[in-house]
Amino acid sequence: MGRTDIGPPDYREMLPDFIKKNYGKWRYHETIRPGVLKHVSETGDEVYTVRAGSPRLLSVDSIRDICDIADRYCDGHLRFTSRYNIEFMTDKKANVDGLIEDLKKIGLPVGGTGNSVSNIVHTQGWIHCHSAATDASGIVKAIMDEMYEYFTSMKLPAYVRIAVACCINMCGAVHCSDLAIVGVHRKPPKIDHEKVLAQCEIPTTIQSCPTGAIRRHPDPNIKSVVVREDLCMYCANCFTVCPAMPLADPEGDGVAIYAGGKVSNARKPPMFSRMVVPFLPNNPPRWPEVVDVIKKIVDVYASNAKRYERLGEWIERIGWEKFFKLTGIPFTEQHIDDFTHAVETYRTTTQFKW
Amino acid sequence: MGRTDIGPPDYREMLPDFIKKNYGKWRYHETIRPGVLKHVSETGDEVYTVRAGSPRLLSVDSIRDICDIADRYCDGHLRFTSRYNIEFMTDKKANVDGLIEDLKKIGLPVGGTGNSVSNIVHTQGWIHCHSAATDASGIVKAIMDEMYEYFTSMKLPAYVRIAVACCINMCGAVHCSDLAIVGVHRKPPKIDHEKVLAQCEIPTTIQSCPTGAIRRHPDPNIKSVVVREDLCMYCANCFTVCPAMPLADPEGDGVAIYAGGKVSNARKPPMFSRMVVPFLPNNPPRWPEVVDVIKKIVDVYASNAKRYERLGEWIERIGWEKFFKLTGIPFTEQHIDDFTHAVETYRTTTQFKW
Amino acid sequence: MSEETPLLDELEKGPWPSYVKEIKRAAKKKKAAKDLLGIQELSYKDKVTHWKHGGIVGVTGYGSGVIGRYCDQPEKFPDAAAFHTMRINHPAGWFYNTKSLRELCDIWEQYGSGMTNFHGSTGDIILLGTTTENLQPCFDALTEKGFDLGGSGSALRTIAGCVGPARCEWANFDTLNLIYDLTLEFQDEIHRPRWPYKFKIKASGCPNDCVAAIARADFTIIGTWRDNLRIDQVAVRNYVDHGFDIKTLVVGKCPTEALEWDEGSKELRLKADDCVRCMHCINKMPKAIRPGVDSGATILVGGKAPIIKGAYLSWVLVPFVKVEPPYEEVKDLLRKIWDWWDENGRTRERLAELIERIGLKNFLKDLGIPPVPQMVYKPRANPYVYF
Amino acid sequence: MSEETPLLDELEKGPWPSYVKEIKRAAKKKKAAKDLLGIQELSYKDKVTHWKHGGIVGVTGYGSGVIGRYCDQPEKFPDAAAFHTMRINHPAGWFYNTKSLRELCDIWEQYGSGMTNFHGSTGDIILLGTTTENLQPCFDALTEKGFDLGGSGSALRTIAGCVGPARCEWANFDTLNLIYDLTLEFQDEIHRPRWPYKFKIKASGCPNDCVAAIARADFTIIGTWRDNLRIDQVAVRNYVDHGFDIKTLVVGKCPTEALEWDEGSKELRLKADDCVRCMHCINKMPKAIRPGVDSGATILVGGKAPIIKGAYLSWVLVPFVKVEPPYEEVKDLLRKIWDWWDENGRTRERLAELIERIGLKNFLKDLGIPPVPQMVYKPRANPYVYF
Amino acid sequence: MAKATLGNMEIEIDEDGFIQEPEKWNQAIAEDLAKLEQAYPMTEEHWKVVNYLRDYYLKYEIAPPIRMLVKQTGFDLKKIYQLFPSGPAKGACKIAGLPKPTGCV
Amino acid sequence: MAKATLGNMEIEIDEDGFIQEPEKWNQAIAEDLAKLEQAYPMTEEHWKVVNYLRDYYLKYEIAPPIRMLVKQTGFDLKKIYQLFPSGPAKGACKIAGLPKPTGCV
Ligand code: SRM
Ligand code: SRM
Ligand code: SRM
Ligand code: SRM
Ligand code: SF4
Ligand code: SF4
Ligand code: SF4
Ligand code: SF4
Ligand code: SF4
Ligand code: SF4
Ligand code: SF4
Ligand code: SF4
Repeated sequence: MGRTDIGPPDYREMLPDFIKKNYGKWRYHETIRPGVLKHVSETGDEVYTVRAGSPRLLSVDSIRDICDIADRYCDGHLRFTSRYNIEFMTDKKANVDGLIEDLKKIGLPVGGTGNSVSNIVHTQGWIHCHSAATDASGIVKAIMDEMYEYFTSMKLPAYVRIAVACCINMCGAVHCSDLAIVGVHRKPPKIDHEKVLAQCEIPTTIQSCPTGAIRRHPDPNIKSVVVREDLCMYCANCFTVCPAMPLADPEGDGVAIYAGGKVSNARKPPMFSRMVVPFLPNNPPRWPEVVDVIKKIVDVYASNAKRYERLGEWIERIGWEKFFKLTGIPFTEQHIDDFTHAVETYRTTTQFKW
Repeated sequence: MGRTDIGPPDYREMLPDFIKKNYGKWRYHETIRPGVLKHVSETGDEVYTVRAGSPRLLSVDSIRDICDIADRYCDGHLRFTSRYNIEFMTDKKANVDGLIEDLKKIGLPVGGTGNSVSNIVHTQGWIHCHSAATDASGIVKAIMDEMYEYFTSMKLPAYVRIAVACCINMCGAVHCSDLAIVGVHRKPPKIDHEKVLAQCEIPTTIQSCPTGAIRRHPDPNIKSVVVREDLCMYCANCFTVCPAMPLADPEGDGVAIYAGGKVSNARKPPMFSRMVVPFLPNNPPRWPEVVDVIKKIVDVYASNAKRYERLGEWIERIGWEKFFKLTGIPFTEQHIDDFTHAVETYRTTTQFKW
Repeated sequence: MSEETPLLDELEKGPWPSYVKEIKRAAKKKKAAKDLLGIQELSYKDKVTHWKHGGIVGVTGYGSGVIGRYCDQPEKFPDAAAFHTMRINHPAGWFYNTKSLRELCDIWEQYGSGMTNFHGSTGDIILLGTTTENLQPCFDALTEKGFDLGGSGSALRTIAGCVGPARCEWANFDTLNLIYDLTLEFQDEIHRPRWPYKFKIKASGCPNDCVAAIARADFTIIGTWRDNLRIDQVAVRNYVDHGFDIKTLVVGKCPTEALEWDEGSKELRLKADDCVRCMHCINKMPKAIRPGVDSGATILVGGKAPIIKGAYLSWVLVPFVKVEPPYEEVKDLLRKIWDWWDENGRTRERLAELIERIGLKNFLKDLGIPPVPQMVYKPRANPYVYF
Repeated sequence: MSEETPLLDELEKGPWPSYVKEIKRAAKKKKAAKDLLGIQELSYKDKVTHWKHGGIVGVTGYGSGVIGRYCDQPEKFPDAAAFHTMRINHPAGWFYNTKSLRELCDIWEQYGSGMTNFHGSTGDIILLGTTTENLQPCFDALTEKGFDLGGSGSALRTIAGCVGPARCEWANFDTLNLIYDLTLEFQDEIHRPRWPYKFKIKASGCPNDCVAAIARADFTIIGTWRDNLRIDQVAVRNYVDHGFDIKTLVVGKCPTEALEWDEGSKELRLKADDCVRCMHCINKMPKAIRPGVDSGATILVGGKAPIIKGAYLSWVLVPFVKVEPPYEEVKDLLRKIWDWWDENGRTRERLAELIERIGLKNFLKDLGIPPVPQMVYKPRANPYVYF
Repeated sequence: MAKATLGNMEIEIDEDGFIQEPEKWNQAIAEDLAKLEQAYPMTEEHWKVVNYLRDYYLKYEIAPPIRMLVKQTGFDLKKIYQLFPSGPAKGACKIAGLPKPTGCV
Repeated sequence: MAKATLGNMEIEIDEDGFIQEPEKWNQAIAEDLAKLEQAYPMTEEHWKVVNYLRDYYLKYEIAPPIRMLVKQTGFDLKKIYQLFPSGPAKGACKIAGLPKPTGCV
């Protein structure tokens, strides 16, 4: 048995010298071209960062390739960003072009800075999760292929942050993204009564349901539960605690799209993303319907929003009725909230657009 | 037995001829001095309206006095406003001064137009209601004596609408007023177990409680209810359906003050009023503590808000933290919401003022 | 009882008209008013109400219109021991001729305390304080003179509307005619309680909402228009030439940045698509800007005070409806809503609370109204969706 | 099994780097990766996941750090029949030297599938897919090289922070040092689940919140300052002279109208009282405007995803706190919160949900934190008040 | 509390004449109350309403909603007001010996 | 579903070795499970934990919160990990024959 509780490596061992030296002394930065940042220190030092896109799912061999590049240009250091991008830092401006060249060779695009579509925060999907109502990596790839130009440029009005979560547990924190794709079920759990007792805590299972749809089995001899299907909104929270209640279903499952969230406190406070499309079918490998909607929204936003106006800020300014009009996305009964704080979304004013 | 279901008198019989003639044809209006409106018709006709304050509680003799004035100047017609003011209309400009003069004689002030404090919408209080936690008419009188100058002038940044409700049933619709005074209890109901069965429906009583504080009496022989006092927030809703559960208490009762509501759709959508003072004692006949707070808020608002900015719009712009600072009113735990949608009031941003 | 009212006397002072003076004036003629004064003084002393809970009295054939009230000190105040109020349905717009008003006064001097509320906060004339015996004869006398009772209890309440076309240039429909028509149509619903709880209707001719309908009515009718507001550029220039700071006070305050002031051409430009008809620019420049001409109303539902689930403001149900006699569209919608509410509502559950409980979506479905984004500020944020 | 993956092959096309290529690359060396490819292709065909629920495996002495996973087609995919992931606590700021990274790769090539996530969305290095038997030896090899497991289950989760002072001029405290220090201090809480549910901590050096802490952490630390932001007027003028539309793009976008551009003196004026430190002006003019120097952080609590009661954003608990080693104030607060939550919380009840259930007021009272208006956007509207 | 003689019994009533000793209610009391509410003599139809109210109350401890009363008796509201001119609450409930309807008035 | 021989019985287990036939659980099975979880030989202290878990589960149908376990057994978490190196969930609950803890991992 090895050591325990040693914690992660000390970050100080991971910093290149030119970072250590200027740690906490940065004066300002510039984005000298898409994907390339220049940070200037009080000491006069300059550091150039080249940001490269990553599929997040990396084989160890690809990591070794990346290490090779870092060894070549970056004194053997690199970092990842909070959105899975890889940052190569150097204090030599001359290195920048070579870096970009070499990244290109191993297939990694440079960009994701400023008013771009950066990498998509996402989750496991069919690659690893039992809970997934859709895949994550596939949707990400399909979208980013289309958003490539927005990743490698900075021509959008503001940041556009996309996230994908493969179920409504929302590991991707899609609930505050400019654009969010989330896997959803549309069928109630199928209960395997044989297995409930061995695999599930019945009280926990009952308590897990946000709408109170789960009851004990009416037959006291059957130690199991039943679901009132009219109350079930397929959240799969019961499945999380009770493996004997799976929901996955090829026809029932698919994705919903949410829009207009943000996290930063810049200008407007953080906002939740809100439903724009209640359901699109799973259509692997490229989810064309999903990609279309995302493209559509980004394009309409790009040509209508004011400079420095995030998607959600733009929608708030023009009103959701206008958003639906401009994008041509139909408004349906599912858009209308009916959960706990629903009433706070009702329009309590005569102010609206036609 | 007389006729039934005849409905109210036909309004057409109540309109003076110069109104009938220009009905629906008005072109524009001006406020020629505080309390005096001039409406101009497409026909070229002009109508002058003199608005007078009223205590709402009127004796028939006073109504007769008012009728005398209307007979004298207004072809025997008059109207009341949605805030209990009395409007005397005439198509003769020359009548205006006499009207004002005569109103003065019977003690009615002229004003309440435009950016003023108009009459206070209020309720019965100790004059007639079993539910009252405070009096209404007395508070109104005490406040309006202080606001007199704001009633007879138009020097405020915008409308300031005050309302008083003698209990949280809020018959005065105080929940959307610029300033609202509302009677509150602070002690749980005292149950008269003898009377519950004869006077109350037990299931209705239990269901009436917003916090589920009411249960059946644990002793099945006692057909009554008990209250979990830690869950009771003294709303008196149980008392409304069950007379055997009174809450009124000289020490417990008093008033709370709310601010920043509005009803019109002008500029900002309608807004609820929000708590500024959780409790002030009943201090009849003049409720000096209440009057002080109201005066204080109106004065601070008057000297800080921008033109055409309602109290709530001003507070929203400067932030509640600044409102409390400027007015010197202490912020307490009661200000923090803990009812159903409480979480929507939590400040989910780092944006705030010190 | 003591005739002294030292506490109340304090309220005879000060510039605002004194309600105490009013009671004293009535007390000269009516014993009930005198006892009222005594009861009020006692409350000021004790700091509690001296009225007992409830009271269920009325006139023959009606289930509503009278609020029963008894004093808890009948021995001390025998003339106000029973002190019921009668709610009289006001004429639309609260217009009166003095003849009618005087008739009302005479009747109330005969049968009641001589004290009134002009008006109650729903809009009724409140005749304050009479005995059980006097109710029926008073009612008979009132109907003789053309007055009828308003609503109370779990009934349709007296309907109120703003002054509208009678004296306001902004009325987008005839508020007075509409509420009069509805009042006559729904006499039975006003006088004979039948629903889970009270139901209120209010109508304002424009979004200024001068009867606070959005805050106080289960069914709120607010005038609006579908075309563009009308700008008279000459009149605009006249305002500006007289020193009106149009940029700060109008353009800068438009909630949707729908206005632009062109300093060069001295023109006020409207981005018509962006106007949400908030009225602000119209309010501040009534001679220059007017509502459009394709007028009608937005119908909103759900407004109410805090009991039980909290206060609600009405929200948009029908973005636009023409409001013209015989108002069938409005009446049909009302009847559909009442049926649905009566069928699904629990006792003392107002419309808004029922809709919240059952879901706006289901309400719309049951009523056959298609969902539109105008009904909400924003779509749902949570993923808890029924399919 | 068939080796063909026609569906996945489609995802090798297009400009964005392909995760399919990555799996194929790993599959060349590792059978488990090859089976992963097969399972994924099958899911693309069947449109459902082929992973079974749960799995509870781990290493000796820990209750967390490994996510157990089994395929529902073990016969077809024997090499990925057990396919657990190990969550490795990343170094603060996600900085690496290539030596460490290569060591990690070597270990994972030996014991696992050769596939990774750099990183998981909480911030861990995710080593994707190994067998139950390999867990312990892999763990031992990892600790040998200085890596340890992160959190999972009802434990403290791996703590993450933004790049902060390492490469950002706006860091108001040392995010890297703070999270490293907290991580070491709370190793036991990370590795041995003990609470009602998971607990997350994230730290961003300024309100731009580059780790999305406010949305994803029960305990959110966001840098801020108490004095005024610093304006270099010369640098401001430089922006303007280069055609930067300061009025529209900065002054006009300040949420509180705290900035004024004086066209005459070419100065940018700050109404310091009104600045809510939103960062916008700083963001857009980094050479001219900087945060203040009296720096520290705002602590917010409650952020989380939708399960069960809905998603929450963190809200202000402590408007300002100095954040300096040994960070006792932060640690004390954390411990107090954990005790309170552990004492009062139900199973699977996150902090926000518990506070909502019991009331923010009571939470503050129990923690001894005085209420301040900064905690709320606005005071209550309802009159349902406990005294 | 006032007393009245109803059905040959001394019985407590409130100001509005609602009986305060529900356990004493019987048909004779009901008939006497009906006299005061212009609902006398009580026909089969009167009794149908009163019995329905009473049974419902004994079962559920609350008065039925008007909707139910109408549905279950088959009488529309107009008819009920004909039978009980002071209405279902003040008239019929009082005669049926129920607690005085409260709440929203 | 796999089978294992535990306490001299054929018993169904899942991949993680949790028994799938809870009604069959007995002390012998527990001891055999303890061997797999490095908790063997089982001392009185082991049994204290296992019995507490089992009793709690039989009473409430759920596993107790860690807080309760610590309070009721008097062992701190460190001690529990000493007794059950694979932890309370994977180790002690498995030995006590409870359903596999789920949810948040
Ligand atoms: C590297 C990274 C931090 C890290 O520790 O990894 C980072 C780095 C910087 N961020 Fe960030 N942000 C990073 C994630 C974020 C996130 C989190 C996220 O995207 O999930 C946010 C919140 C996004 C949101 O609101 O939804 C974020 C909101 C900002 C903002 C505010 C943008 C806005 O107007 O709302 C700024 C300021 C700006 O750029 O104007 C900012 C600015 C910056 C600056 C300029 C800070 C500085 O002076 O160095 C850095 C370069 C920005 C750029 O990309 O052009 N950073 N930044 C993250 C890069 C992610 C990526 O690979 O794309
Ligand atoms: C691996 C990861 C997704 C990823 O691909 O990056 C992940 C994967 C899982 N998450 Fe998560 N969560 C991951 C970050 C998150 C985040 C983001 C974060 O931490 O910043 C969230 C949103 C923030 C939050 O915690 O609220 C998140 C919210 C959830 C939830 C919903 C919790 C809630 O209170 O709403 C669940 C459901 C649960 O706990 O039962 C969940 C449950 C799960 C489970 C364990 C599935 C389950 O139902 O038991 C997933 C295991 C997948 C697998 O087999 O690999 N995961 N999960 C992330 C952890 C990697 C890492 O350690 O770095
Ligand atoms: C007479 C009356 C209608 C009635 O049927 O009785 C009325 C009449 C007018 N209102 Fe009103 N309003 C009347 C109650 C209201 C109310 C309701 C209330 O106060 O409870 C409101 C909503 C108040 C709120 O938002 O809380 C109301 C919000 C307005 C507004 C919008 C004000 C704003 O900026 O928010 C205007 C427009 C304006 O004055 O700029 C307006 C404008 C007007 C105009 C100018 C309309 C016109 O063109 O004739 C009338 C004279 C206004 C004045 O007093 O200067 N009226 N007005 C009511 C007089 C009440 C009183 O005695 O004081
Ligand atoms: C007389 C009046 C107050 C006044 O002095 O003006 C009044 C008086 C009473 N109201 Fe009211 N309400 C009066 C207008 C209102 C309004 C305003 C309105 O209608 O525009 C409201 C707020 C709007 C609404 O309905 O939501 C109002 C909301 C209530 C409520 C709370 C209802 C709710 O759903 O939240 C109650 C409590 C109840 O119904 O049990 C209530 C109950 C009462 C009762 C019957 C007391 C009770 O608990 O049974 C009061 C009888 C007082 C008395 O003895 O005279 N009254 N009540 C108003 C009716 C006069 C009229 O007909 O013109
Ligand atoms: S979002 Fe759902 S499906 Fe995706 S990794 Fe998280 S828990 Fe699994
Ligand atoms: S899926 Fe969600 S709503 Fe449906 S039964 Fe399970 S927990 Fe309840
Ligand atoms: S607000 Fe309360 S006390 Fe006042 S009249 Fe209405 S119900 Fe009675
Ligand atoms: S006063 Fe309100 S909270 Fe208290 S018991 Fe009565 S109904 Fe419940
Ligand atoms: S609501 Fe509009 S139409 Fe009616 S009186 Fe007020 S301003 Fe005029
Ligand atoms: S009515 Fe309101 S929204 Fe429309 S242009 Fe005028 S100010 Fe703007
Ligand atoms: S959160 Fe602030 S301090 Fe941290 S990296 Fe982002 S901009 Fe810099
Ligand atoms: S930081 Fe934000 S609030 Fe402060 S002055 Fe700059 S833009 Fe305005």
